Amino acid sequence: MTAPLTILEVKGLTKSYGAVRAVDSVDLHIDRGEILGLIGPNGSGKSTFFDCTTGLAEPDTGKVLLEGTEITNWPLNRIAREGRMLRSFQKTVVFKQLDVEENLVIAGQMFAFPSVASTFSFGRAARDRVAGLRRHARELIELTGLGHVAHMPAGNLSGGQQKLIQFASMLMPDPRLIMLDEPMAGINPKLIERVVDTIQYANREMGVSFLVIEHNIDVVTNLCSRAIVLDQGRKLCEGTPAEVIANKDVREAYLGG
Amino acid sequence: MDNPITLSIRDARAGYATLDILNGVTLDVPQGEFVALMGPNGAGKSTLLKTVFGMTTFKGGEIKWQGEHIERLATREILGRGISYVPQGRCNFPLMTVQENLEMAAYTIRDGKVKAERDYVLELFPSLAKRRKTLAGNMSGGEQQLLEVAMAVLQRPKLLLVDEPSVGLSPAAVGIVFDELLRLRDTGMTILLVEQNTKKAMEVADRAVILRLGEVIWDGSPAEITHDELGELFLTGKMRGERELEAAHSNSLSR
Amino acid sequence: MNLTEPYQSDGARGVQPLRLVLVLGLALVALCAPLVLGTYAVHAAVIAMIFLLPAHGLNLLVGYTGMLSLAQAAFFGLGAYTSALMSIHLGTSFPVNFAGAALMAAIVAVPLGIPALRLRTTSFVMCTLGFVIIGQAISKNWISVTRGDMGLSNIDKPTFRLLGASVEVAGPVQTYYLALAIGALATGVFWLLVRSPAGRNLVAIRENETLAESLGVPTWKYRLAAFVIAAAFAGAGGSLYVHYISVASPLMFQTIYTTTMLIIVLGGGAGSITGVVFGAFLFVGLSEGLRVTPELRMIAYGLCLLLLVFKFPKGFAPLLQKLWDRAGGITRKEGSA
Amino acid sequence: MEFLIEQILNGISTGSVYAIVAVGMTMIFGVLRAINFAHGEYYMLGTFGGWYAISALGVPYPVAIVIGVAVTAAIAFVIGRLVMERMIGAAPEASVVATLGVSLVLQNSVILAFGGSYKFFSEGYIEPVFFGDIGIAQQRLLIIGLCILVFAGLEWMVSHTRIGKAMRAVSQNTEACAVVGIDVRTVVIATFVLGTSLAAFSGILTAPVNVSVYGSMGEIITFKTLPIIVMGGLGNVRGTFIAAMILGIAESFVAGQFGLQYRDSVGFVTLILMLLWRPHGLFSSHARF
Amino acid sequence: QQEVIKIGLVSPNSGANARYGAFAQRGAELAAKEINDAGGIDGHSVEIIPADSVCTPVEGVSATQRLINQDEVDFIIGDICSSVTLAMQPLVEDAGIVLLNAASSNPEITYKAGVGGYKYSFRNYPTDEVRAASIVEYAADKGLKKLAVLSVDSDYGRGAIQFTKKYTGAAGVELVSEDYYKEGEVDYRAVLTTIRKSGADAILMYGLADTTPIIARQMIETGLAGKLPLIGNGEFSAAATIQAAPKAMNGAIEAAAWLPAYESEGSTAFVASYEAAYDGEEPNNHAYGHWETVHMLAQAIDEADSTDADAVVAALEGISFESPMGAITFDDHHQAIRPLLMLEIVDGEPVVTGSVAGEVDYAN
Ligand SMILES: Nc1ncnc2c1ncn2[C@@H]1O[C@H](COP(=O)(O)OP(=O)(O)OP(=O)(O)O)[C@@H](O)[C@H]1O
Ligand SMILES: Nc1ncnc2c1ncn2[C@@H]1O[C@H](COP(=O)(O)OP(=O)(O)OP(=O)(O)O)[C@@H](O)[C@H]1O
Ligand SMILES: [Mg+2]
Ligand SMILES: [Mg+2]
Repeated sequence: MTAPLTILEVKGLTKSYGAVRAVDSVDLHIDRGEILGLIGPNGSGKSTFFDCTTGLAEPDTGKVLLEGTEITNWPLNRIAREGRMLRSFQKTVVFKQLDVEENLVIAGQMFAFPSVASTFSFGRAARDRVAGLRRHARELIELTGLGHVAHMPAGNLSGGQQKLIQFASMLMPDPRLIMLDEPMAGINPKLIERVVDTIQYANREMGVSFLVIEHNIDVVTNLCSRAIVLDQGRKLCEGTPAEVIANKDVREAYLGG
Repeated sequence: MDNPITLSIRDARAGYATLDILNGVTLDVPQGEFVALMGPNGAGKSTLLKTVFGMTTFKGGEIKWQGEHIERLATREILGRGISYVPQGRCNFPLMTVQENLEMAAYTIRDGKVKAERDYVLELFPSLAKRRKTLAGNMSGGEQQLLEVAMAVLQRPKLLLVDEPSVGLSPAAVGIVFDELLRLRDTGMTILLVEQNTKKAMEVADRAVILRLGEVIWDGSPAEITHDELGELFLTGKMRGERELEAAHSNSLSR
Repeated sequence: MNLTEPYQSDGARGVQPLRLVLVLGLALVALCAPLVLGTYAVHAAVIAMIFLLPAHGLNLLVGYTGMLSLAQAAFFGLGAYTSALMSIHLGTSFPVNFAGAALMAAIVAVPLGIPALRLRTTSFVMCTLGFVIIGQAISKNWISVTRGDMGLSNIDKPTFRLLGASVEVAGPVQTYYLALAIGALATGVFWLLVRSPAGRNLVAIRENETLAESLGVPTWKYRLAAFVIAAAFAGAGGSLYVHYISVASPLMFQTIYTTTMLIIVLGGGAGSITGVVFGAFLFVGLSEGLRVTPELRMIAYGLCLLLLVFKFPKGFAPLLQKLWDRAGGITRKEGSA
Repeated sequence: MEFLIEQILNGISTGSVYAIVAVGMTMIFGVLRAINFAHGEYYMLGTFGGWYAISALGVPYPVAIVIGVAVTAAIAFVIGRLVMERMIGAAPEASVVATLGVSLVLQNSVILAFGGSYKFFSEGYIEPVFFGDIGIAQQRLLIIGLCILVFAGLEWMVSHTRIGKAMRAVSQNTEACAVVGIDVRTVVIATFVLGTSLAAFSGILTAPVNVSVYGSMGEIITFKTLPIIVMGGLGNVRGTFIAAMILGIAESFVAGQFGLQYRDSVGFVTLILMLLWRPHGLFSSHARF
Repeated sequence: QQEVIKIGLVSPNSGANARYGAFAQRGAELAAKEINDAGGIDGHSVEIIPADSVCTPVEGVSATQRLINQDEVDFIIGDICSSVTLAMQPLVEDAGIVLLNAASSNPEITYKAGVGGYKYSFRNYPTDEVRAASIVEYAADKGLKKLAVLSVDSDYGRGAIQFTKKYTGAAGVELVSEDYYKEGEVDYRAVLTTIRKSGADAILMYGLADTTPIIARQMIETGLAGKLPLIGNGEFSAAATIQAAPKAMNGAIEAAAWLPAYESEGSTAFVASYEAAYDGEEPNNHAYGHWETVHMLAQAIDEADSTDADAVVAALEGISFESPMGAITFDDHHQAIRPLLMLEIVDGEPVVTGSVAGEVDYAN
């Protein structure tokens, strides 16, 4: 049993908005191939934690290390591109006017092309790359069961369908780490099962690690190997889902008795 | 449940511009009933609520509220007849504080009770009370969700259309929201709830209606259907029994 | 839905006879126009093609990247002055001036773009409008170079020098073919540009910048690139303009130039190449056509704009798209799955 | 020193004019998310209304003010119903084209209707009062006073009245408005008429000191207003007031120190500098992504 | 069958300068009417065909192209804005059509015309050089040695000051400050305040007619009225202007090509018939200029006895036109040599103090 190599490490992350300490010196680490759950009551700082680790917001203090290299204050796009660490947003967002397939192709592009300059080329090579992306996109569209709407403007799809697009998009580049902000919110039970399967599939077959914010306890329990509970920006406790749920602080703060 | 029918939807067809989503939905809701609308994503649940609230292009059939045709009325008029709607996703005033948002909620109501009710919801949802002065747009997803439910409550509707109120809420908060909905039901409010959190919905609702591809495929008491069967319905639109029957049937034909 | 034009995997593959006819027909018309049209009409066509260049640039910003920029007129003017000064002081030939103008515009666009692109929506619009106003102030007050309000006058017609021989492109008809060549080239380049993966990234930025960021798109670099390319297009247009009109003066920074470009793009159909090309001819044609009533001209023009907004809120692009599809024998369903 | 005071005074008196025009535009932007490129035309309409009332009907100045504003309001109402109403939820680009169209129509209709000759506005209280060496027309003092009143009124309206709240609501989320029962159309029209009437009001107030009245006088005002509303934080009443004053004073100093020819760049240069320092404007609050 | 003589008129009908264009058009049309009522140019009636230039080169060129190729006019008059006129010159040259300008002041226009330049371009409008020179002289005589410049920010205003500088040295006059205002500027307090401090003796202004009253009133406000006179040009002497602020206008000195109040039967007759034709509207110098120019062109055509461009050019080059202001001839750069009135406003009335007819020396 060799020591598992940590992929993401966050040290003493703090972020406050005026009086509100949204995130309060949180330490956290994710091991390669792990699916880590992040739970906590509303307003406990989960999304803010995401924002600060992925470069959408600047942390007041604290360090973020991705496989040993410090990425604190890297811009969002660099973290995604160079770190292959992708995130979803709690408020579902898609490229509304583009059809589902295009949504995914875009998601893949920056990883298929080495540099910004190279994307301005329109030669055969470029076109082949894109064609490749398109094929990959089709696979993922089938995988997430969006086949019948593949060519509809994403904006016209239902809330749940848009969530699926968001999720599929993040699988386009083969990522190291995916951070999901409430992926199951508003998805119907049957689909939840499918998404869970997909996550586990990506985790097993593609070796993607996950950090998942989720309020659906059942999902957390059968998806995550480990869970961390935030409350009012602080880490409340940490352990296997079972342990965490058993914890009585968690019960009153989060599960509501 | 032998109350008079307040909301009666007959063969309603509606959609967006040129495309049809609801193709013939029929639904009768007695006064004071708590109906849970469920179904796969894209089934048309939100569309149905929007249609009742007059926010889609209506294409046929009829919708009666307390005996009056409302399918052609403007949203404001519908609101004026005591119907409130909590949309799916963000729907507040992001640059106003929580306090102001709650004030706006009661925009159409002018009487002394408004303030008391505001205080009530604030103590009902302490996490909102804490953020009274925060801009709604800056609050967490769940906090905003709570805010929107609170806003609907302040409108004192006779019929409450609420679209996935539990999204993004912590289990504790979900508990509070549903308890509140039940309390409102007990004050005689009719509630049409869209939920993906089927477990919870089945617990609280008097009646479950399942929508699929814009049609009602199942309508009955939650007691009559298990959670697994529900899942089946979402996927295939058919109950176990039917599937076997069909199989048998096709066999008999092939002979 | 024209905004997704370049990416709609359009059902029909291979060459469509009808389309082929359409394209060849248009090409033929373009080539033969001067033979049938009077000088005045040809002149109008030249003006249309001159404005087509900055319009393409603006389309890249508004239609593809989702940034409404009014600075195009400033770069247009800059290009014009650059080209004029080059031919006056260096006596260089048109191709050199043309390239010089585009280059100068591009270079100046960088330091202007860097601060401006920190802004979004309306602030950005105003900032770019500011560039025009400031451009005018400079051209008025930097007298030693621009001769202020006196302006730079009788600038040479476009001249080409190849091995000693020097050809001058004089008069509307000759200029027409020059403009046609340049316009066609520019349109081609633009087409390739928006079809390239970069083009797709620009659209992504237009659709949702933060989402694009989160998918690894360095949006800032792309927006700057778009701004600079657009400026280059405008500068080139300015060069062609100044060698045709033969005067460069602060009047070039008047709002009418900005609005003309805006209307060509928005009216033609932001995000659609065919739309903008169509728009260039349509709106220049319109404003010329309305000369039949000097007094009512601008009123009528204004009313046309209103009509446009209400009847074709997305410009003429969707209309053209339908036409094109029909020619290709496609009937596109309104999205539904 | 006295020179300084005088320039500041000049700045304030100019600023007041800008402020009244700008606040109208910023409110309209608030509810429509549309830049009203025709805003200056309503300033022009108001002036013409007043001028016509005086020169043709021979009414006294105060009455002319009322007539001018009323006429403009009427025209604005029609345009509101025919044009602006359709801009609700439309793309900003669409509203740019539409308002440009309106501007062309209004401006040139007036040119057509009133012909080319010079028109001078002869009424008003133009006699100067002197504080030591510093003189200023009574009219300007009147403008400054009224400007303060107008803003006090608007501040109160926006923060305390139903319509005021509704305006803010519309500017933030129209779907939510439908949900809470705010009639977006009515609010938009009301705001539009109010905003344009303010422009007209400002026009007639300044006419006596600006003397000349002609069809295209609105354009220059529009362009002065644009940087102000952005600096003031689009849709922000108080911000607009401060921005207008800043610009007014800045212009006076530039005109006084460097020369009048640089004056028109001042607005946009200040704007750009300010935006570099605070990309979201001086007074704008913006929600998290 | 008498075919009509078509005269194209390029002027701004829309946009910021529309009001000047309107004057020009009305003046020209009045002249045409007078000519036709008198039986036309030996039988041929004349027709004015207006075209809008919006005071923008590109629009002006389009307008001209249309006049030449669509309306097939025989002659063109225009434009008011110099940049437009400059852009029109090569066009008419190629088309071989005579262009008479009656309002643009940029010297380029005639520096490039006539000998070794554009064959078909003429200008019947005083150059600002003559104007500037005579004003400087006049000021010097009156002992106004320190002048504060406040001119319109256009080729006219700026050009005039450039020429002024050519002559200040000799006359011992100095320019203590220079300010240029944008067309449509309404607020001069700031700059007037500075001028008051600058210790100038007078304000040198080459400006627009309808801004003069604004400046005059604000001079009263800032306490300059009566202390510093306005000198230069800007329809100081128009009745409306003086009445707008008499206190400030008294003592103003102007060099004008024409003014409504000028006592000469031709001039008063013009004013009368103009006011009759356009319900009491007082004409301005653009109205007069274009009116006069049409008449001059008519005479040239008559003398040439044909509408052939070269013949008319010859006729114009040799013309001696008796205008209400005195005789007008063209120098070899096709620049009109014409009298310029010097006048001063004495208690609310313009008084003509003299008339100069300087010539441009093209040497420098
Ligand atoms: N831009 C901001 N300005 C002010 N307060 C903010 C801002 N962003 C976040 N907050 C506050 O920080 C706290 C944490 O917000 P966050 O979105 O991280 O909570 P969360 O754990 O994601 O909650 P939920 O589960 O409901 O999504 C919230 O109380 C919110 O009010
Ligand atoms: N604004 C719109 N324009 C066009 N089509 C739309 C629009 N909104 C929804 N649709 C279509 O209507 C169908 C039903 O949408 P609806 O939102 O009612 O589904 P839903 O049952 O609410 O799903 P979910 O549970 O995911 O919210 C979807 O498939 C979508 O394609
Ligand atoms: Mg969150
Ligand atoms: Mg829904």
